[in-house]
Order: sequence, then structure tokens, then C-alpha cells
Amino acid sequence: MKNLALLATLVTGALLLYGTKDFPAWGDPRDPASTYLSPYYIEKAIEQTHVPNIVTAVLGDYRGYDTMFETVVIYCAGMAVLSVLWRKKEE
Amino acid sequence: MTPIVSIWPLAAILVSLLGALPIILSDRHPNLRESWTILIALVKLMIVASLLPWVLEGGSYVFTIAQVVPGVPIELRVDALGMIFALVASCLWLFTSIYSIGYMRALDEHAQTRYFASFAVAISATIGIAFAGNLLTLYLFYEVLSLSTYPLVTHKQNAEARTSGRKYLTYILGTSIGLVLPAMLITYSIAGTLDFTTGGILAGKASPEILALLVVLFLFGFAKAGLMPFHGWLPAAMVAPTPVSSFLHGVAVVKAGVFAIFRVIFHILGPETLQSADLGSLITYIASVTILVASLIALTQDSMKRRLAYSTIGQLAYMVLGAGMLSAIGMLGGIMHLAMHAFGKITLFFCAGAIYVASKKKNISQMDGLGRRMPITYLAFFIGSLSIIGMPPLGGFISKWNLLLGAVEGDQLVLIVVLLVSSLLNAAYFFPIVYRGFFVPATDGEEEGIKEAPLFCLIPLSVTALVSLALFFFPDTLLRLARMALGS
Amino acid sequence: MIWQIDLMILTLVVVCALVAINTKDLLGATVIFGIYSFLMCLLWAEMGAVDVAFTEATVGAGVSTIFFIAAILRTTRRSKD
Amino acid sequence: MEAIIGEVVAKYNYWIYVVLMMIGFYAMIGKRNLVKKLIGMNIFQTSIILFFVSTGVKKGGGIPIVDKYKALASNIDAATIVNPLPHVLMLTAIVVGVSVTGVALAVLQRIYREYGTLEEDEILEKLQR
Amino acid sequence: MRDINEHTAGEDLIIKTSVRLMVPFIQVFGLYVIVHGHYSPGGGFQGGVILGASFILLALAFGMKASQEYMTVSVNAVFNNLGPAIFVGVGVLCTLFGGLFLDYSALDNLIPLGVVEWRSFGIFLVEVGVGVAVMSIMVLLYWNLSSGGAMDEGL
Amino acid sequence: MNATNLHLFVLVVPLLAALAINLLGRRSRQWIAPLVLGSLAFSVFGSVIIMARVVEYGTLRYTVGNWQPPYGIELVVDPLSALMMVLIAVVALLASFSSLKSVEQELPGREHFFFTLYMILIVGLFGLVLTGDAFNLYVLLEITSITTYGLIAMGKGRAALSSFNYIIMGSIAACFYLLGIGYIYILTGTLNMADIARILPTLNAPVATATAIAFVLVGLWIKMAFFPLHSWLPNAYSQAPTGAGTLIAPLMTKVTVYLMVRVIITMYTPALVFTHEWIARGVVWAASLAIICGSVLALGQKDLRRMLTYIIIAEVGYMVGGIFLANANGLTGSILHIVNDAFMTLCLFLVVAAIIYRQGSVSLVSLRGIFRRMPITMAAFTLGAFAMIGVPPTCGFFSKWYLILGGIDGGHWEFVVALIVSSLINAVLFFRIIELGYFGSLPDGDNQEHAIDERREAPWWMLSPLVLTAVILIVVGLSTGPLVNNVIRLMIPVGF
Repeated sequence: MKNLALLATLVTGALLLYGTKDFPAWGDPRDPASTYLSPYYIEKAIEQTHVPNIVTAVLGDYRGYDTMFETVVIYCAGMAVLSVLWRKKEE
Repeated sequence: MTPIVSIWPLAAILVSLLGALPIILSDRHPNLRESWTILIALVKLMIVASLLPWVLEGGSYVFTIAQVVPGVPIELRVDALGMIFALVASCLWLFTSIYSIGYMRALDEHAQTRYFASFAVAISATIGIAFAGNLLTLYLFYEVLSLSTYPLVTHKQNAEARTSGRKYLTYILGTSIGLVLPAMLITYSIAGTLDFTTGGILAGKASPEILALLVVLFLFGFAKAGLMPFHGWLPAAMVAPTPVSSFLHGVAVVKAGVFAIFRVIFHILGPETLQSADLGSLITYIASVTILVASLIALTQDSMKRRLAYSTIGQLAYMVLGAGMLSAIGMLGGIMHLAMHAFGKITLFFCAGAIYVASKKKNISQMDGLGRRMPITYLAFFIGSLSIIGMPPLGGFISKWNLLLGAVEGDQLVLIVVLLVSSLLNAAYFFPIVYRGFFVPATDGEEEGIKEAPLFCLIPLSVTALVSLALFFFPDTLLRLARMALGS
Repeated sequence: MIWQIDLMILTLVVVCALVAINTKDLLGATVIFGIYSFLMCLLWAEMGAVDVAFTEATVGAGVSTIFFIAAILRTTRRSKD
Repeated sequence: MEAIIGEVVAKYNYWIYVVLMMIGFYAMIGKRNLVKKLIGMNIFQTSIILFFVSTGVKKGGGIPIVDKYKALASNIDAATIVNPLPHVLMLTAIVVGVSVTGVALAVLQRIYREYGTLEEDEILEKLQR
Repeated sequence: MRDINEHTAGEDLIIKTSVRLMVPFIQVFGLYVIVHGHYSPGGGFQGGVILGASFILLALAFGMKASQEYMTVSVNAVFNNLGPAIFVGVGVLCTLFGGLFLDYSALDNLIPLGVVEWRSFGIFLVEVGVGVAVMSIMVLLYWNLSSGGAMDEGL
Repeated sequence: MNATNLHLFVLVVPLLAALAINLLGRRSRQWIAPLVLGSLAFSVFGSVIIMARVVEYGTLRYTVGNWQPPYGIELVVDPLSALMMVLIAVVALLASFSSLKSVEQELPGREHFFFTLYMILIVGLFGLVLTGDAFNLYVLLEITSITTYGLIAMGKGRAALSSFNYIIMGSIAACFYLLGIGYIYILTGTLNMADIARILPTLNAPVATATAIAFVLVGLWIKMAFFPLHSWLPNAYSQAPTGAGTLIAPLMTKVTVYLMVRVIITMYTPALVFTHEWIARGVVWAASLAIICGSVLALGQKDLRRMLTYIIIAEVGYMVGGIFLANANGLTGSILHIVNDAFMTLCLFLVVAAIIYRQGSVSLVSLRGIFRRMPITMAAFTLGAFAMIGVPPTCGFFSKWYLILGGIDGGHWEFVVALIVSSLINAVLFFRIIELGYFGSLPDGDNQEHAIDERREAPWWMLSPLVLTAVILIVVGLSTGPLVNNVIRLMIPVGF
């Protein structure tokens, strides 16, 4: 069992590492991740929302839908814990 | 002639399907329930008969229920071949309903409501098979028929019934899912349609190997036709009450299998295509083996119903044999035998049931001298058996004569021999029953109290016997339909 | 970004992770996991992800650890591996 | 050789993240103790967060908080600021992680109440009996 | 195992006093983080967690019953639902005033502050919702996990 | 209410209802039923309207917060997602009738928690089918997971352990998915699915792309319990509270399969996923294995509900295999099977719920003679069983039709054989139960005990959705043609 787990882990790790072969070098400002969406956020966010903290602007507005569900996730966790651990009060 | 779009084919199916509802609802009132049954049977026969004239003129009716798969709607189409089967089935259902009432009441069977309701669904499915416009629709009703007869087969609810039910389902469902479904899909994949078309839909599209595969899959897949080695369910299903055996396992279910094979050979694979791939002999050989083996087994059976069952297996193979000859006359014989055998065999089963009702006897060896107590029943039995054997002046003669002609025309000596030998065998397993009934005296005095079965039983069996007789003299309508079915 | 510090933290993180999953005392493992979270948070802050670092500091190193400890104290500290 | 070293140096933090991920993954499927599995789960999640945050890094980039008035007055050069989008995503991921942990811990307590142990093999043993 | 749980009142004065002193500051800081999320690191989550942590600290130091005097179970339940409700409510409000869901600029039709200002303010409203939800849920999680669901005795 | 926001309201109304249930349900149970049923009825209504609109006008695109994609999050309602919305809404509404009753019996005092989670699960499912953003999908996937963990863990006995296993597996799945998305993000710089589909083929990064695809798919496979990764499902689904089972079993795996379709068709484009023929072939082999193993494992079960869970695993094999046949018929079959299987599973699980409500157990032994006690329930069960076996005209037949056709078209005979064998095994499985229920406790075949088993149907509250579902099985089967032509056909990518 443990060997199997180790094997699975190694395979997964190796695959992930192998996948990084095609990645742009780390921290390169010209990689697609930094040149496609983020300039828009960095350049326009303040103008469009007047929020200097770009992360907050993106979190609260551009991706507000995500954040809403994030709140719902937390809420679900609370309700799930409540219902799972619930016991009758006479204890 | 362009087909007429009409809802009546659907009505013919629905009348008994929906009729199951009032039957279930009048659970507590047997008389009402049975009136419903008779009423539905009558209405159904009338609907089917009303469709006849136009079909006789060469027309057809269509009705599309639903578009399900591109090129293959669930569609009803009434043509000559379907008309023969529908006529026979709906006509005999009426008799069976009357007979059932007598039989079930005389034996005071349990769960009669379920019995009549399942029966109604089964007959719907049978008419559906007859009127199916394409293979998918046929398959649909074929499955419904299999499933709706399960409660009938296991009606007795004892261990034997349970085993038989299991066997029945294994054979019927197993083959239809395991063989017919892939065959149908392969066909669809090649042809892009499943409509029944005169001359087949695979002409020039499939290689001989594929065709051979399809023939085998379809032939054995429609296991209701009871071709060996997929015949085992039929003797097992004889645990069902006799009306069920007589109607379903003498007429509707088994004929549905044969009918499906007809449809496939005539309208899907196409006789010419098969001829050019030289596959006719494959079919006829399979059928011949079944005929001979089944007849031989029938000789050894002591239980009346089992003997009839093996007889049925043999006779079904006759029809397949006719279709497999791929010549016009042989196929005509096959189709005719479908109708002729139905009337003959149902008479025999009715008689077996009547004997059971009157004397509680199931085995032939116990039936000495019964003929003198129940002359009408035995006379009807005699007529029925003559028809099955193929003696003039009975309906069976016409069909067997055509089969023989077909074999002669095709110069197929083997088939001629098979036909003659098996007719002798038929005689050999039927005549002793009649002989024992009339000429062997009863061994002890226990026959004293036995008299004819109730009228509800007696009338239907007399009528069907007479119809068998009449069909020899007036086969024109049937012959005409059969010729039209073959497109000539 | 100073790569020496970066590398040192990364090494420490891996060490913490290894220790956390190999400590037999669950309470200890949890505390080490808290340290792991905190180092992570440093790493992210150093990468410029201040918000993520802040969140990890409060959630990962803070509340999450408390939850773990609460649950472990309600159950058992013992672990066989 | 040179190329390999170059590759490793250029992407060393991906290596670290993969190593962390492997540690977490192994703990999740290889460890028998349920709490250890959860710790592994958290390590796995943080390793992914590390990965995402790494993707946002720009050499010499500043934090994504800027002076509002300066920004409104003149355009900001996007290359001088790290990519904020992964940060946003990872904030969500952290919250999701803690939620799952919370639920898992609650379920853990139920299991302990039921079986009196948190070792998978002991639980299975109890189930056999 | 239970020895830690068996603290009774009056034993650890230092902890209690320091907690009593710290909690208000923590709470103010939490509020600050929520409110100041626009200008500095932080926002609803972080602030909410900090606020929640202050209550958890109370529960740790004074016992669960004491912490429930500051925030009762039913108030907590209301907060639980209020948080997401604020968020969703703002979103729905936007649609009611002719915009798309969560398009805060639509709220300009409600009170004309200016489209961009409304975006900024909308983010703030939403962050408050998140903060309320996270705070109350964190407290709830702690109560449940540390008491096994009974929510009466703490660690 | 602005009509353009309607599909969002389909999701938001149940969400608000969930909050209200939690708040008001605490005070009095009276609030729960109207809130649940009312909001779900609204969702059904709304989703049907959306469906009609999509069929008429084509795909709807909606940008949350009015930010143009890819900067904001985009919701895409194409024919497939509209279909899924209707499916989810209808199944949820039908299931909730039954759940209301069984939860009342099984979890007294916790009903409001249950239904809060229940409604949010439905919200999450709606969100999953609506979203056009890869990361948003992850968040919603976690919402459905967390609610499911909670719902399952509310069961008795071993439920907590099953739930924990599910948590571990579910987290691995979610993490894998997130990793895959991370790889995609670093390569393309975007999270919008349509955008990814646009950029990905232009990249020259075969290894990283393949890794990304692999991780996303494996993540989803764990989530849908595709065969070698299925071990968590049977325990989790069979030990959940009955009310949860009726919702989770029909929808969770099916929606995940939908996600896989979505990811393959609209995110990665089939051209990329099916580049290497041997991979697709391998997956189809695995699917065939899944079908056979699921069916065979189902044969060994002594409890109806457990048996059904193994059948679910086999059905997942159907759908995954159908997609990886990589032809139009296979894909059509898979999508059709998502719909059909949801209803079939719903029907059978509603039967389970009804029986458990009356007699507390669905072990095969306890089903003896059940036909006499609960004839209507068992009639519906029989229909559901026929659908599972694939008897026409029930819907199960038609999806199987397309799947087998796809197998023939693609030359995947192993898949065809697996499908047929599993149909046969299903026939054995279900007729075993039908036989038990039909013959009753009469080992020696005498029928004297008829009167002892009195008729005790489940309450109408549970029976009516069941009967309705059974009818739907046939209705859906007969309307396969329009469904395929008007909805599913539109989703088949060009070149298939």
C-alpha cells in the first residue's frame, strides 16, 4: 500500500516536473501570464474602480462572482460542521 | 399507392394497452373485468378488420409515433404481411379471451386481474410487432411482449414457475439484447435506415461475411422463433396456464419471432441479396435440423403440453424454412404456414386445456378412453392435428403443399426429404393421442365423472377447429395478402 | 528579492513539511505545520503577494492551526506514523 | 549539463513546489493516520498556491498596491508590478482549503466518536469485527 | 488528554488580563483591515478572520460560555446568514437597478455617487458581507470543533 | 426583473432560499417545505424559459459585473448547459419532495441544516453548468463537494468514515484540477474557457498542454468515480441519508461528466484532446473495463442501494467511453445518457427512499414480497429497471443505441461488447429483485399468505414524484429525436 502510494506520488511528481519543460522561465515579465490579462488589471483597475489595492479590486469586482461563491463555500463549511457534529441537547 | 396517414394502427395497439387500466381498476368485479376483456378484444378485431380492405387493394397505412433516431422513427405501417399476422392474432385473441374466462374460472386461479391485464398488454405488443414500420419499432414491441408475458409464464408462482420464468427471460432477453440489438445497430450503421423495404435495405452495401453474421444474429436473436439451440424456453414456459400457452406460445409470442425473421429476411436483408451471397441454404439447414430434432423429441414427451411445445418448435422451423428457400413459392408457403399453423395449434392447445379442466390430466399416458367422454374436444383435436400434419382438406395442407413445391422448384432434395419425413413424424406423435382417446379403453373406473369442459372452453375450440377446416376452402384472402407481402 | 533568503526559506519549508508529516505526536505535527504555513507566508510576501501572505498568516498559520489543535484535543494526539 | 543546470536554476521554485506537492500527496494516500492525511492535504494545497503565486512573479516587480493619485495621473507600467490575478485566485483557494479542513475535522471527530481511534487500519479492523 | 480542558476560572490571571486588554485592539484592527482593504493588504477575509480570532481568543481564555456572552449562538446564526445575504443582496440589487449581476455601477441609479465611486463602494459593501460571514463562521467552526458540537464547554 | 438576468436568478433564488431556510427553519420546520419547493419550482420555470430561448436564439453569453471576458467572469448558456439546467432543476424538484419526507423521519431537528446544504448543492450544480470560467468552475466544484461531504456525513454509522474518504479523494481531485488549470494559466495567461480554446492551439508547448489536460481529466475522473478511481463512491452514496442520496446520486456524477464534456469540447477542443489515438483508445478500454467491473461488482451486493451505486460506476463508464469514442454518435450517446441516467437513477433512488421510509431497509432479503406491499412503488421500480436494462421505449435504450452505434462507427468492439454484457448483467440484477419482490416469502410456492402482507405504500408526498419520474422515463425516451436534433446536435463540434 505504502509502496503503491509512493509510486503514485513519484509518477505524479515526475509528470508535473516534465510538464514544466515548456514553461517560460520563472519571473520572466514577458511570459503569457503576465502579458495577457494582468496589464489590463494593473493599468485599468484604479481608473475603473478607484481602488489602489489591485487585488481587492479584482477580487471584489472583476471576479466578484468567484468571491461570492467563496463566501458561500465558507458558509457551507460552517453549516456542514454544524450538521455533522450536531447532537441532541440533553447530553 | 401512397400510404395513408392514419391513427387507426395506433388505436389498434392502444385499445388493449389502455384497456389494461379498466381491467386493473375492476379488480373486485370479475364479471365487469371479463366484459372489458371481451369488449376490448372485439373492438380490436374490428379495428384491425377495418384496415383490411384498403390493404387488400394494395394500399398501406402509416403513423409516426415519435422521431427518435435520425432515419428511424417509431413508426407504424400496415402492409400485407403485417395484416396477416395482425388478423390472425386479433382474431385468436377474441377466442382466447372467451376460453380464458372458462378456464380460469373453472380452475379458480389466483391473481386473475394481473393475468388479464398482462394478457392485454401482450396482445398490444403483438399487434405492435405486426404493424411495426421498421426494425426499431418491431424491436420495441418485441421487448414489450417479452416482458409482459413474464408475469403470465410465472403465473403459478411456485418454484417451477420461477425457474421457468428465469429460463424464459434468459433466453428471450438474452438473445434480443445480446444478438438482435448489435445486429440491428450494425445494419443501421451500414444502411443508415431500418425501414422495412421490399427487397431489403442492404442490397449492395454489405459484404457476404457481414451478411452471414447478420443472418446468424437475427435468426438466433429472435429466439421466440425457437430455432435450436435457442428453443429451451418454450417447453419450460408450458408451466403457464393453458390459455397462455395456447395463445402466446402457440400463436402470438412464437409467431412474433417468426414474423420478425420474415421481416428481416424479406425487408431488411432482402431475398435477392441473400441469394447472391448464397445464404439461403444456411437458413434452411438450421431450420431443417430444428424440424427433425424437435419432431423426434416431441415423440418422446408424455406431457401433453410439452409434446405440443416441441411440435410448435418444429412447425416454426417450417416457416423459417419457407422463408429461407428465398423462392416466391417457398416464401409463400412460409407465410401461409404462419396463419394455418396458428389456427391448428391453438385448437390443440385449447383441447389440452379443456382436457385438463375436465379431468385434471396432463400426461398422454393417462388419457386412455377420454375421447368417448369428451367427443367434441377430441374431434377438434383430431382436426387440429390433421391441419398441423398437413392433410387435406385442412388449412395446413395449403401451406405445406406450397413449401413442398418450393423445395421441388429449387431442386433441393434434402429439403423435400426433410419435409416428408417430418410430416410422418408429425403424424406419429399426434395420432396416438387420438387413438388412445377413442380406442383404448379406460383402465379403471375413475373416468366416470368426466364430461366435456364448460361451454366457455368448448365453443372457442370448436370454432377454431372449424376455421382450420374453412381455411382450406377459402384461403383466397390469406393467399392474396401473402402474395402481396411478397410483392408479386 | 534576494535569492539566498528565498532558497533558505524554500529549504526550510520542505524540511517543515517533511517533519510535519513524520512527527508521531499529532499536536507537534500541527504546530510544525503552523510554522510551515508561516514560512510559506513569508515566501509569498517576498514574492510580492502581500494579500495572499496576509491571508495565509491569519488563516493558515492562525485559525487553521487552532482548528487542528481543537480537533486533536477532542480526539487523540497519538499517531502511529 | 549546462542546459540542465540552467533549466533547474531558472525554474527551481517549480521543483520545490513539486517536491512539496509530492510530500502532501504521499501523506494523503500513504499515511494511515487521518489527521496526517489532512495535514498532507493542506501541504498539497499550499504547494499549489505556491505554484500559482510563482506564476505571477516578475523579476523586480512591485506589490500590486499603488498610489491612487499617481496612478490616475499617469499610466502605470504593467511590467513593474507583479501579476495580481493569481493572488486573487489563491485567496479563494486558501479559503476553500480552510473550509474543507474544517469540515474534515468535524467528520474526524465523528469518526473518533464512532471508533475511538484515528488510525485507518484500526478502524478497518473494527469494521471487520 | 483532557488536562488542558480542565482549567477553571481564576487560575491564569496573566492570560486573562492580557486577553481582556488585547481583544478590543484586535477587534479594532480587524475592522480596520476590512475597511482599509482598498488601500492596503487585507479585506473582508483577512479582517473577518481577525475578528473571528478575537472571539476565539475570548473563548480560549474565559471558556466558551463567556465568549457566548459577547456573541450569542443565535446572533452568530444571524451573522452566518447575513454575510452571504449582503453579498448576494448587493448583486441582486444591481440587477434590480438595471445592471447585470454584481455590476455595482448600476447602483448609481439608486444614489448618484458617480459610476466609478459606486464600484469602489460596492466592493466595500461586498467586503463587509464577506467579513461578517467569515467572522461568524470562524467562531462557529471553533465552537463546534472544540466542543464536539455541543457548543457549551470549550477546550 | 430584467429578463437577461433570468439564468442568474435560477441560481440566486435557491441560494437566497438556502439562507432563508437556515434562518427561518431554525424557528419552525413549517418554513422549510414552501421555501425549498417554491424556489426550486422557480428554477424549473426559469430554466425551461431559458432553454426555449437558447433553442430559439442560440447561445447566451452573460458577463457578471458587466466586465468583458476574459477580464470578468463569463457565464455561457449554450444548448447543452441549458439542457443541464433543466435537468438539474427538474431532478432537484422531484427529489426534494421525497427528501422532505425522509429527512423528517431520519434527521429530526437537523432539517434546516440539511436543506441549507441541499439547496446550496443545487446552486453549485447550477453554477457548474453555467460558468464559462475555468477557475470559477473550481470554486463551484468545491461548493458541491463540501455540501456533499456534509450531507453524506449526516448519515448514520459508517457514513462519517465514507465521507472522510470522499473528502480525501475529492480534495485530491480538486487539487489535480487546480494544478491543470494552473498549467493552462501559465501557458495562456487566461482563465476564460473560450479564450483558452482560442489560444491553446496556437501555442507550441505540447508537453505542458498534455500535462494540463491529463491533470484536469484525472481530477474530474476521480470526482465522477471513473473505474479505477471509484473506490470512494459506493460507501459514500449508500451510507448518505436517504434524502441526500436521491439528490446526489442522480446529479453529481452526471454533472461531472458534463464538465468533462465541457472541458473537452469548449476548453481544450477535441482536436487537442484526441491528438493521440492510443490515448483515446486506452480510455475507451478503461471505460469498457469500468462498465464490466461495475456491473459484476453490482452482482455481488446484498443491498439494493449499494447495488445501485455500483451501477452508477458502470454508467460512468458508458458516458466516459462514449465521449472518448471521438465520434458524433458516441458523443451524442454520452450527452443523451447524462440526461437519461439522471432520470433513471433518480427513479431508482426514489424507490429506495420510499421503501426505506416504510420498512427501514433495502437489503435484498427485506424486499421479499414487496410487490404486494408497495405495488405502485414497485411498478415504478420495474420501469426504472427496464430503463437501466435498456428496454425500449424507455429512455435508457436510446442512449445505449447511440453509444453502441458510436462504438461500431469507431471500430471499438470492446466497448460494444461491454455495453451489451452490462445490459445483460443489468437484466439479471434487476430481474433478481423483481423476482424476489414478486414471489415473496413463499419458499415452497404455496400462496396461502397473501393476506398477511397488507398494502403499505409510501405517502403520496414520495409516491407522486416517483410516478412522475417513471413517466418521464418514457416521455424522454420518446422525445429522443427532438432532443438530439434541437439540442445535442448543436453541441457536436465540427469535424466529428
